[in-house]
Amino acid sequence: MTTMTLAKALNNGLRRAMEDDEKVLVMGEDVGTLGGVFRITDGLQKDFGDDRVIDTPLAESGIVGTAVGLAMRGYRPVVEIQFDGFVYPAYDQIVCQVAKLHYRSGGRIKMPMVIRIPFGGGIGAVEHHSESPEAQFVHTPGLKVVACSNPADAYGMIQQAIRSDDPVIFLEPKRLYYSVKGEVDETAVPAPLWQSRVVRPGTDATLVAYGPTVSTCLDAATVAAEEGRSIEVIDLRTLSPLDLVPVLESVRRTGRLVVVHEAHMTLGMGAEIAARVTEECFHSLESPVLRVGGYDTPYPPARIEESYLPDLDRVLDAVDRTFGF
Amino acid sequence: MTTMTLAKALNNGLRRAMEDDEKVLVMGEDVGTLGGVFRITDGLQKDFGDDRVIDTPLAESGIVGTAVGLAMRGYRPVVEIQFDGFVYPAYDQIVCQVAKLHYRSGGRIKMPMVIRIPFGGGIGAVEHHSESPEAQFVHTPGLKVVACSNPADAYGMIQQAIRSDDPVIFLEPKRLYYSVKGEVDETAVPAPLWQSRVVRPGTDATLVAYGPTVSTCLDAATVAAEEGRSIEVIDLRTLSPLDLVPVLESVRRTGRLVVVHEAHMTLGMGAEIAARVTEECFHSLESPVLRVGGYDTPYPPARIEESYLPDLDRVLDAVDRTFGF
Amino acid sequence: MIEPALADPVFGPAPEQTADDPELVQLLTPEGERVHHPAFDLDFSPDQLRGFYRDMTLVRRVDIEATALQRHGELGLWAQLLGQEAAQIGAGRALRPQDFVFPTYREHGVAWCRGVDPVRLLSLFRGVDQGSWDPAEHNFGLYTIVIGAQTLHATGYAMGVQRDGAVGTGDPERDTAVVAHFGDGASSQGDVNEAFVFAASYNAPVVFFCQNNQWAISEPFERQSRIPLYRRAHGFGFPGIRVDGNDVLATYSVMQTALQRARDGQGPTFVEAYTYRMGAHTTTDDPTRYRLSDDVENWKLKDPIARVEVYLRRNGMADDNFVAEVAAEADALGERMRRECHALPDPDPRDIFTLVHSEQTAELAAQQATFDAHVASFDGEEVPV
Amino acid sequence: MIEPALADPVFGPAPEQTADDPELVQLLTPEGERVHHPAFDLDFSPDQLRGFYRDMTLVRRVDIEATALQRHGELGLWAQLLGQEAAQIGAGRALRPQDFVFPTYREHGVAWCRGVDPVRLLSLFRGVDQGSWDPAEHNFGLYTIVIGAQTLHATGYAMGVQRDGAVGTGDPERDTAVVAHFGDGASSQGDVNEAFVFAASYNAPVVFFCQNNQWAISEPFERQSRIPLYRRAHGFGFPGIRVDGNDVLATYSVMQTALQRARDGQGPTFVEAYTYRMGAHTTTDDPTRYRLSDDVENWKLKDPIARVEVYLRRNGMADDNFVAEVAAEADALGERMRRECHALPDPDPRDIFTLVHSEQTAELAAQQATFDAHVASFDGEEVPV
Ligand SMILES: Cc1ncc(C[n+]2csc(CCOP(=O)(O)OP(=O)(O)O)c2C)c(N)n1
Ligand SMILES: Cc1ncc(C[n+]2csc(CCOP(=O)(O)OP(=O)(O)O)c2C)c(N)n1
Ligand SMILES: [Mg+2]
Ligand SMILES: [Mg+2]
Repeated sequence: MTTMTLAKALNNGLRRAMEDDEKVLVMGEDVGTLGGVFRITDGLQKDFGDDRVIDTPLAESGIVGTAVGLAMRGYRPVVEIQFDGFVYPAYDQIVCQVAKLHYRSGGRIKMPMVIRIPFGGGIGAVEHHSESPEAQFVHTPGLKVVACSNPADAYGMIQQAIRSDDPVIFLEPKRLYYSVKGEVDETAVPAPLWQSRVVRPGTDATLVAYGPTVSTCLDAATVAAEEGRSIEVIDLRTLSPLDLVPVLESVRRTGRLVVVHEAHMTLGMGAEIAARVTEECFHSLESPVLRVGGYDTPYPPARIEESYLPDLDRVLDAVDRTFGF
Repeated sequence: MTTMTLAKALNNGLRRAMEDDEKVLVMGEDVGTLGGVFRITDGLQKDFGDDRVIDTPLAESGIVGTAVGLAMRGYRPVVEIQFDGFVYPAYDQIVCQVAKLHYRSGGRIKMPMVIRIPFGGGIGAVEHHSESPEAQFVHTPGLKVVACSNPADAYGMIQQAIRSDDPVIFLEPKRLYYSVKGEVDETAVPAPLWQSRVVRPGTDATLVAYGPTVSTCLDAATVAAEEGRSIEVIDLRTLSPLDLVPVLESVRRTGRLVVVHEAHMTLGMGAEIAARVTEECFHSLESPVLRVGGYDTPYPPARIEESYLPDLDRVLDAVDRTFGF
Repeated sequence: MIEPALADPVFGPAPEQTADDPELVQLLTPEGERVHHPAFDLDFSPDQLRGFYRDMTLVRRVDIEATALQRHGELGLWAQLLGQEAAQIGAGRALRPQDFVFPTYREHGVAWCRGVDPVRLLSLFRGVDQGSWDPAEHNFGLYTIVIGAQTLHATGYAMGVQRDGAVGTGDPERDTAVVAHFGDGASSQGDVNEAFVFAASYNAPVVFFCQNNQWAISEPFERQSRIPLYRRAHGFGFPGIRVDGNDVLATYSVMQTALQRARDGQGPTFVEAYTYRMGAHTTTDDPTRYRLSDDVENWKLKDPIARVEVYLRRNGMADDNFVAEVAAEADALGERMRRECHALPDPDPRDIFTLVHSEQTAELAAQQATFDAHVASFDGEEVPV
Repeated sequence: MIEPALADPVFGPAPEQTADDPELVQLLTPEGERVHHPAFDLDFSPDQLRGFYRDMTLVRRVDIEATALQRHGELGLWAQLLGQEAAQIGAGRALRPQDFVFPTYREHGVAWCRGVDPVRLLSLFRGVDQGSWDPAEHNFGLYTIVIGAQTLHATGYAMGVQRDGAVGTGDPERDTAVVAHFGDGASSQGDVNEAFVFAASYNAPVVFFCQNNQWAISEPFERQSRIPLYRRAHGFGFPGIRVDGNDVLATYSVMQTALQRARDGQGPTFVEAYTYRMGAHTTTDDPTRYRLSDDVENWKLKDPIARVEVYLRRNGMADDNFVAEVAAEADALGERMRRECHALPDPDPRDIFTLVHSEQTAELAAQQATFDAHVASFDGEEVPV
């Protein structure tokens, strides 16, 4: 058991995956000598060589498109997109090729590719560096989408994603890379990748989050507990396939649900969760499912990003409102 | 009042817009001599010249990206994307540039661009020719998204979209281009662009649709009427901004709502509508909002697309289910 | 609009002036005359030449038959190869078994060379599937409809070949080349140019084979480039060359050299096969709206098959018998295509729920269950509502 | 990995061998010696030369000051121009008022030439806004962070200029050129290459000005191209040329010619300004991780400002007084930047709800109302929960 940052956990997880399977490649802009702008691939090129840790030309479609070809040749490429806002030039390759090749080929072509995306805001960055593009990938059949929220999960999930024979969009809450430390047991068997998890049990209302908003929700639960409300918090972990089993179970008990994410409200994950939970738990709900998300505006300049991002107060506010129905 | 196809209504609308404002340009692949693969721009190059009706190189990002520059120079480009599945190479320009330039510039840069996309399935086409990408644009702040469902609307809406100072994704139900005829009064004042519309009043349940599924829902309402159920049908017309005023009003009366679209179910428009309507009409709902959509699979080969697409039976089935709660 | 001034008195070196370039490699003239080329000559055996004739004749028949099947409503669409037989057979026959090919949607001749049954192509264009051959079995990728996307796949695959140590070993069974097919229109796509960047940067063993058939649907080649396309490669730092794409000998010879260059570890090459799309873009297209029949008539004189037949006959390598034999083979093939096309079973709609991922997810299992229940509800005249 | 074989015995014409090209246009050597060039020579007046010196000195101060402000926590980030002053001032001063410029995020020197107050740049990098100058007022677009996107905007804008009849009229107040700025890394993006395609296809009046500063963050230029970058243009059918980007005279002269070519209706030109990024990529970058200090030291000898100072002094066009005056002006500018940066007001968070569209939608009005209510709930110590 070692205490490490989320960044270090990902770095160790990648290293482990590369040791376990020589077909695993890492590729992207600045992932080699520099170790990535967030240093997630630090030291990997030194140890595995530049045939396996590949600095690419500056072209995201090229990166993902060549990764498709490498996967067809039997490799398992792990692609780094430098920032969330720069995944869009690769969007066509992801949506029309990566996502569809298994289906198109009647299952003959496997696409074991991981696309790592540092996502979310709160780091005081300039435009295009704080986006939350997950909904668009969740809407795309053929992709799997996961988000880690803590070092232990990060370490296990990155390895599991790399072992998956299907393409996985792997979302990393960049705000937490170095701000969060946690214990990682590198010998433990990780929980199954495609499962959500109750991270704090409770009885009065349910909060659902993933990635960077999990800790916000845990904080909210702590504050709520002080005034006597017991809040259950669920970390989704997998957004596609979406595992709602623990959520439905929870809502049947609590009758109240708030979904929290940084992505824009309209057609963010909260919309899908609200629709499904309402359909499945119609008679258990004491209140409509409420959503706390980024507003339906472009991500704002850094000096006001805290007004834009869901925070403790907005989450507690929403919890309050679920008791008002 | 003239009877014409949807295709002709669009063609006439474009022509009219070009006559009214010499800054309006049409651009895209094959829009010139050929008049577009669907002939929506038929005859325009002949009459307005190749400075205003521009055959472009085969590059969607290039088309939208140069249209941004043309808009900055004071033009009003109307871009044709040949098929829904080919909008993705332009995705970065649409999401990061077209959508954000107004906000980024503090409102100094206007982006009066229309991006026309023939969308949806049912024409027996090969892969990438039957997609419904609307949710991804609705999730993107800064874009407006509309869908026409009949010739009269098409004629008015395309002109209104072109007059809008904001970028509009203009979705055209390609399946209906030549299969539907309707009366178009070219002298009438069209309804406001940003409003949904009740296209068939009813009292027992509400169906919400847009584009190609409006006629499916109208058919369903007719069949349901035969067995004594009065179904209200609403044509959304505008998906972003989403006008739910008539929907909420309707659901408060009927207590039952089914949303129908061809786009994939997960995070399709139905999710957002379900979430909002449930929040707004929690106590009026007799049943959870139900969704009928494309399955969460890639669009299938033509020989089985009818199994994939929402049809009369699946809509009626969902209506039935809303009465079962 | 002002005309481009390509040659500039100040900015040198100026690119050449015209989009038409007489400097294309040719070994057999439209009149069937064998000409020689300093760099790309080869000795072709009579069997090889007869083979080219046979291949081209048969794939032309595949094309004609498929076009007819589409007209009869048996196919949803067909993308015709008419006129491009030499480019495709030349490129296809220059391959070694271990080479891997990434096609567009029009490479029926290359598919033929890779042993993909034409009926599999019909099944795709009929709407039964999206490509039912096994790419790994034929070393022939699936047809790609999004223009240019496959050029990056080819480049990545070639990067994999490098990592497998399958270039430059000198072992002819091992050294592997990859071919990226694309069209003149595709050359404008960002993806294609990024493929050039990656291929050059990693010196990947890939040959970019562009069939410049002069048209991208209704747009003439000049809309995409004002200089000959093969020169695009020079700007990325690798060789480019234009070959007479209606000359199967020249195409074969140039491709053989380019492929060997890749296998030897000398990196990418751009080969522009200068040809003409004699048919419509696809069966839904009407080329009379945008091009002159004169143009088509002129290109008829450059027919890729006729010139080989003339050459074979003139040199005593083929006679009426041989030609009749091949025609009979074509008839049989056509007949089989018709028969097997009609017999193609519709796919099971439930495949859509099982083939999305390598394992079915719970959500898709649930959607499939709903679907099954819905279908079952129609059984035994039990019609809902 | 096998080394690229660029020259090929069979495939001609082969592109040249190296990524380093001595054939770059230069008018002033690093030692401050005035050299002559057959095509790009110009007579510079003493005022013009002193102006270059002043511009470069002041924008270097802008850069230093902004870097310091970032270090003191006043800016979130700063992208340094250090070492690229000549390229930017040369390109910026060659513009006519009606020309329009599309910058990247590093064009502080060009912004200076367009009359954009440096404080506006600070405000962007502080996180107050995303660009608060009016592009139409300065004919200078907003900074663009997504690599390469602006090259297409520039090309489209140039197509608009053509449609306005503002090329080739011979009227110097009317004929308009457009500049697309980008970096060596950006040259690999699909968008940039599509911009080349469109510009060539329509012969648009755009100059592609690439500052090849040898690095794209940690990646050396060789990862992007194995031949000199200006040759990329030749593959698209328009002229490309490499200029010493640390030589303000040469850059000015080449750009003036290229811009005039555009204004005259002769179409696009690619100008590669060969320079070096002396600083980090941005203030968050640590270049010691990936490059040798030797390299940086070598480029110090080619400093763009020092050579102009030497030349001015040696030819009696400047003395200590002049240099001191400019230094004092720089001090004053620096002082003003610090003062005004501290005073920059934070934006009103409610702007996010009003600036999305040209008119606020009902949905955003509703979100704003919720926001206002939420903010109001904190007023008067009224803390929720
Ligand atoms: C990204 C994309 N945009 C548009 C299309 C529609 N489309 C299909 S074929 C074609 C023309 C292709 O021309 P070319 O590359 O010359 O190939 P050819 O058809 O002549 O073989 C177009 C525009 C597409 N398939 N993909
Ligand atoms: C599409 C996109 N991908 C990645 C990035 C991250 N990024 C910012 S600057 C940069 C390097 C740019 O290099 P170059 O074009 O040479 O310009 P320079 O910074 O040297 O001026 C990268 C990779 C980005 N901004 N946009
Ligand atoms: Mg073509
Ligand atoms: Mg650079």
